[in-house]
Amino acid sequence: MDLVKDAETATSALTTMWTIRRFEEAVDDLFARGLMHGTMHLSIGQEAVPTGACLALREGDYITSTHRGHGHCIAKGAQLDRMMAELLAKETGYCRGRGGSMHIADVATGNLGANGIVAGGVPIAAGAGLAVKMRGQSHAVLSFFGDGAVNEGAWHEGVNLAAIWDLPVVFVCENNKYGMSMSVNRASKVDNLADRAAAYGIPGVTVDGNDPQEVHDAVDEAVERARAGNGPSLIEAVTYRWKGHSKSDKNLYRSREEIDSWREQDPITRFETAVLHQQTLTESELAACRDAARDAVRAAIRTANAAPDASADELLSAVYSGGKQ
Amino acid sequence: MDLVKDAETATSALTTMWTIRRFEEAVDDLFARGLMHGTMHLSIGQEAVPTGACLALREGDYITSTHRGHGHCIAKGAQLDRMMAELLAKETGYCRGRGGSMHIADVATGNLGANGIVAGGVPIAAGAGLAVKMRGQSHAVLSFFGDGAVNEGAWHEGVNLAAIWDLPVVFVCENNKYGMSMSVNRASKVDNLADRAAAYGIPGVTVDGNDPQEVHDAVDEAVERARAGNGPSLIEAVTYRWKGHSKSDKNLYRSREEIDSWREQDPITRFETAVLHQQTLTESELAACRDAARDAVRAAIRTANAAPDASADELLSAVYSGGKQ
Amino acid sequence: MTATTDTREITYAEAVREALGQAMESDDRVFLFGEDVGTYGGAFGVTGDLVHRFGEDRVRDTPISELGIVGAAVGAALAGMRPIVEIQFSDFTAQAMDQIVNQAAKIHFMLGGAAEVPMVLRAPGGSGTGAAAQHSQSLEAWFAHIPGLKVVMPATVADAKGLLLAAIDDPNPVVVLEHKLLYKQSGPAPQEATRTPLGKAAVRRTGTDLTIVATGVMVSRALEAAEQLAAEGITATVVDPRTLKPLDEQTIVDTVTATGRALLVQEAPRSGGFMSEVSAMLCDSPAFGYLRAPVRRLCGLDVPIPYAPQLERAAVPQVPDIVAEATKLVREW
Amino acid sequence: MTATTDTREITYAEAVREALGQAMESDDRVFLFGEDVGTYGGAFGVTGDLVHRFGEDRVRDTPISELGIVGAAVGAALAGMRPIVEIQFSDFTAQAMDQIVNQAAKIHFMLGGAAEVPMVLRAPGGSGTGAAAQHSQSLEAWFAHIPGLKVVMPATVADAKGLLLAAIDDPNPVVVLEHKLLYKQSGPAPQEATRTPLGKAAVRRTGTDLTIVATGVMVSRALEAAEQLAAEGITATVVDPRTLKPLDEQTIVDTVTATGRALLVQEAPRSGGFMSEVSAMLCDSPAFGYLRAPVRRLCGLDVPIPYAPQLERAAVPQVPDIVAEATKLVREW
Ligand SMILES: Cc1ncc(C[n+]2csc(CCOP(=O)(O)OP(=O)(O)O)c2C)c(N)n1
Ligand SMILES: Cc1ncc(C[n+]2csc(CCOP(=O)(O)OP(=O)(O)O)c2C)c(N)n1
Ligand SMILES: [Mg+2]
Ligand SMILES: [Mg+2]
Repeated sequence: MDLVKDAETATSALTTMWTIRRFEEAVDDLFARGLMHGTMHLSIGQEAVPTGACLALREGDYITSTHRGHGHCIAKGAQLDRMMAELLAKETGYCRGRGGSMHIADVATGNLGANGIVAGGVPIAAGAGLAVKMRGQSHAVLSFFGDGAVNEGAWHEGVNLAAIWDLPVVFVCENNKYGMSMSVNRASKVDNLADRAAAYGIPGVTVDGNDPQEVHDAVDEAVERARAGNGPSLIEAVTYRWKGHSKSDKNLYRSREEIDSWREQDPITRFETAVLHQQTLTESELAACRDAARDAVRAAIRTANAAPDASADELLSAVYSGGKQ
Repeated sequence: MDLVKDAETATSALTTMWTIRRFEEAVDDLFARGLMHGTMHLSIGQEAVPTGACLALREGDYITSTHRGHGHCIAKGAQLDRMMAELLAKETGYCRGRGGSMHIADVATGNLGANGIVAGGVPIAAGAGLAVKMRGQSHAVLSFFGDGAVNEGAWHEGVNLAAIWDLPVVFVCENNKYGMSMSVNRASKVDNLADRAAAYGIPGVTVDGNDPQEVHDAVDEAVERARAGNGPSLIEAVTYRWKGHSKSDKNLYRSREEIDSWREQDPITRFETAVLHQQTLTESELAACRDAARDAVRAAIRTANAAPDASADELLSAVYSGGKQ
Repeated sequence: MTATTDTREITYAEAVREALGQAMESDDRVFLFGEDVGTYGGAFGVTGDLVHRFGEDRVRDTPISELGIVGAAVGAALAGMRPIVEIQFSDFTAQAMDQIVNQAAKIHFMLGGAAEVPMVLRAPGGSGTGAAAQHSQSLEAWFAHIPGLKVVMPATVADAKGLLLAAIDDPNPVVVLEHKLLYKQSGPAPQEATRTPLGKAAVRRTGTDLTIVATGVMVSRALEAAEQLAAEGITATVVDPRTLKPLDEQTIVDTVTATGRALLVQEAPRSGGFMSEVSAMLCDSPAFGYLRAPVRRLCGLDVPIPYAPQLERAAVPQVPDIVAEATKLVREW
Repeated sequence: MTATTDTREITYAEAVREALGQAMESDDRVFLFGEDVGTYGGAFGVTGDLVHRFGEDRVRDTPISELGIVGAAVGAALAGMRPIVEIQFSDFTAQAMDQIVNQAAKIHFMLGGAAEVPMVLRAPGGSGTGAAAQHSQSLEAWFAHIPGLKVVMPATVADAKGLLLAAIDDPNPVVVLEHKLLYKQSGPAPQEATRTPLGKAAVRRTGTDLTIVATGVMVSRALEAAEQLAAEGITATVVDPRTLKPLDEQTIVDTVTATGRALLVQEAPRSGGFMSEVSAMLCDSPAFGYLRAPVRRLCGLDVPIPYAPQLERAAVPQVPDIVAEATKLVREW
């Protein structure tokens, strides 16, 4: 799939990236204005990873996501208004206001959920892969996690299970250089996190995480491998988070220059330049993508704001499932 | 250190191996005759690993051990009578009868303890290494664990911590081919478990675990590296357990032939043959080592049997430390 | 549990195995995994020959990675399967607490009801085998404190089967705490796949002087103690909650109301154990007004389980302890 | 805590930091590690500038590996250091339960007294920040159930400092459960390194109509409620256990004996929470005979903590709930 040269794909990729960007800018703004509660983790600057990765997926495929999961959710096809409603603690939110940003899931589109626990989704992805494999299906499971996650026991155990059972899982590490304030170089001694794949006997590759095409190509190959029954892969997508880790972050652990140098590598600008250069889309078509994203986010906020607040009435009866009908 | 050619070292190594063997044969027998309680994990067939490894240690060095820890304990210099007393639930046992086989420790000789939790000792070893390093000492910490342990999250996290902080820890994997019934080939996809070292940016090497010299050389080099402040290493010593995993084992997961072929690789016989071949020791000197081991174990049983049974009187006051004086 | 025509004597371990087999036979989505559950037949022989009946795919050996295993069960359940996980000793749930508590228990609620996690975690607890402190804990209080989990402790052969079948049916994560000492015990159980409903206590015996509430291996000890007490003219009602979460409070309240005295017996250490919850519940229930004596707990000592047999026995309630405590409670109040 | 001349107002977070600094100053063996405790200054800003004062060696950032971190603390303690571990949210102790419970808590006993594990694990618990179910739990009951652990929950600024200092001195593993909502609260604390002894409850206020026992953030809510109750002519004794394990049972028994009524308030879900232990203890104590009313618990709902602010508030006791419950207890009994 050529993201840059195919007009339809380029439009889709660009719109997705802009939607993620605009959505999170809106969230940032709502927080700053005290209109949003809790905490938030923004993936601004990292939009190419979920965008490129999810273009390799199709219906029936699963993803597991993280605390920094808005992008994954959007790229996998979630409804913006239900996402926004969740963040605004509305009854119409994906989790009826019970989960918030860190727990948005959209089981209908195969998004098994963001996760507040670092690496928490990794063994879950292995389990979803096991389900797929036991049913003889050819779906793939894509598990997103950060560079900080790879030092958790859960990550190690989950990847190993997927490896020994040849499960159809693609492990996508969004290496944005820091786990909160811990630089990836201090947290591990390997040059590339993808090198860890060797410890599980699976392929590992490091790609430019600010290039949706590179991400896509690597994920696509891994997804095909997974569908063919050849087991999991590890893909490290190197990228950068522009914003602080969360609202409490004073950015003491990194320099202004470092942040600026990565802002110059804006994945969206780079992609737009490439698309223009290839003459796949015109300036005004780019602007249309941008506008579509902006409008969609605005509409989502409007719809969400109009929805009823989450209700505390049924809390106690919401803990256990009565079973699906 | 030449274990085979130096008479004193050869005598020491051989006596240690025989002591482990005889000690465990005695334990096996006591269990079979219903004179010993609980459960037990015998390392018969694996004696070369602790023997070769601990010869690289000196006073002030630490070890962490496992459920299959009698050999480590003996090789690190524990008193046989206090070990036996512990197994026989005596007040004079290392743990005053409170720990049993899986918890024998001998803090005085630097043995921080067997561990009933697979991989439980691995992060503990990292922590001991951290203590050594923070105090600017040149001690080493040797952490024993099995092939089954390397798939635990605790192992991953512990090794990574040691790696990033260049802690003076030597990780010794006793790969006896099975974690209980799970063959090492089914539990992971790497050819050698030592390959996992690469995931932490530390050296890894696989050696013949039935050759105390090979084990020693690898551990010695790693210990020197550790003392010099150059960080941890991973050593995989390939060996085999002759007996079942524990008393409940029916050996359904491996063949008689496999067991027999490994019995032919008896590390003690091999070492004796080598020592004879090199004319380091005579037949009668070998016999003396054997006898010394047998006598020491018999004496330990006698001493232990004569000791008072562990007392239940002070259970409640034994839970918390009142502080060292 | 009503007696059925096809009831016969089997062991507790066989009952568990039979339930597993029947569940796997009747539902393709049910599968079993854990350390050494395949060829080895399980550390306590519970899974036995199931691997030969259902294959290595559905009776799946795992590496030693409890957190990963439970996490994989969560994922498989989310993706529509009905996984059953065996953790060799309940002590090793400590390794997996994140997936049990932060994931399995919370997902249904946290996702606003959009997903469910129908999985079963089986693990043997308890002391008495000389396995010492890291292999002998009774950790039911941990799980019973977590909203979103259901917790059962089968104390009889029939319940080992019936509660497990009900747990497998349940659309929520259920922790099934078996007991090592019970595995070899024999008792009647129906051949057919009869469910013991979750959330219903069993009154194992009826008396007038006191109510003994006991869980796990303490149920049979309480019954034995009740026999001996009867010989001394003290008759006891013995209640086995069976399900700890959700707890059948009504049965406990009713029986204690009737007898006016309650002795709560558990193997776990007293402080913060499950029986503290039962006591607190009673003391703020309608039974409070009928209490003729303080609600007494007879529990394991607040110590790690020691290795030496005489110490291990001293650490948890034995039949004579129950008899003595019950006698005191009745005679003194 | 007797007022000293050098007492001034600082925040709870500052009090913790001051204790850490003083302990590190006076004992080389004391060091601090955890995720983002260095340059970042801690997820809640507690460690602040300590890394600049003591260097990266003694205020050590770690990778995200809670189990490894706690295990390393156990090892360092065994090898003679006095490590202090910070776990960012107490929910993540789930990752480390094996090292906390199977190792740290048991080693001293299991090894027959031959070793000790003098370490401190600090972690903030509680809800109220909109962080939802995986970042808001109150898990004190888990730890208080485990023989070998000590557990403290500082509720005031002075205790945040004093209990931590005592915990660092202690030769046993101590779990210090701080509260996120308290970090920014100000209050008096002595400048000098005054210890609050472990195992001693504080009577925060005295009254005659009922005793309110509360932990963590509920202590200040209980005090606020007691103010309001006083205006309505109901006077309450408010007891803050401070140390949950070992529990100062005597103070609770004495104050409840004096008032005849007990209201136990915790943030954690009711079922199997720490207050169940307090209730059970009271109901089998000499206070039982003096009870004029059932021992009542006012607890968090048995639900995971929800995200939405109005739901989150509804899930745990608020001041008006305490007032209402206390009033009911006094008026109806
Ligand atoms: C088990 C666990 N430990 C710690 C945290 C706190 N925490 C949340 S995000 C984060 C950093 C994660 O880093 P990384 O995996 O690189 O993801 P990123 O935030 O960079 O996207 C930390 C430490 C957590 N949520 N879960
Ligand atoms: C955390 C944990 N999981 C499971 C067990 C049960 N168990 C004890 S030993 C063992 C096998 C260990 O295999 P390995 O590490 O290869 O050591 P070996 O027994 O071969 O010496 C298992 C599964 C345990 N003790 N701890
Ligand atoms: Mg990161
Ligand atoms: Mg092995």
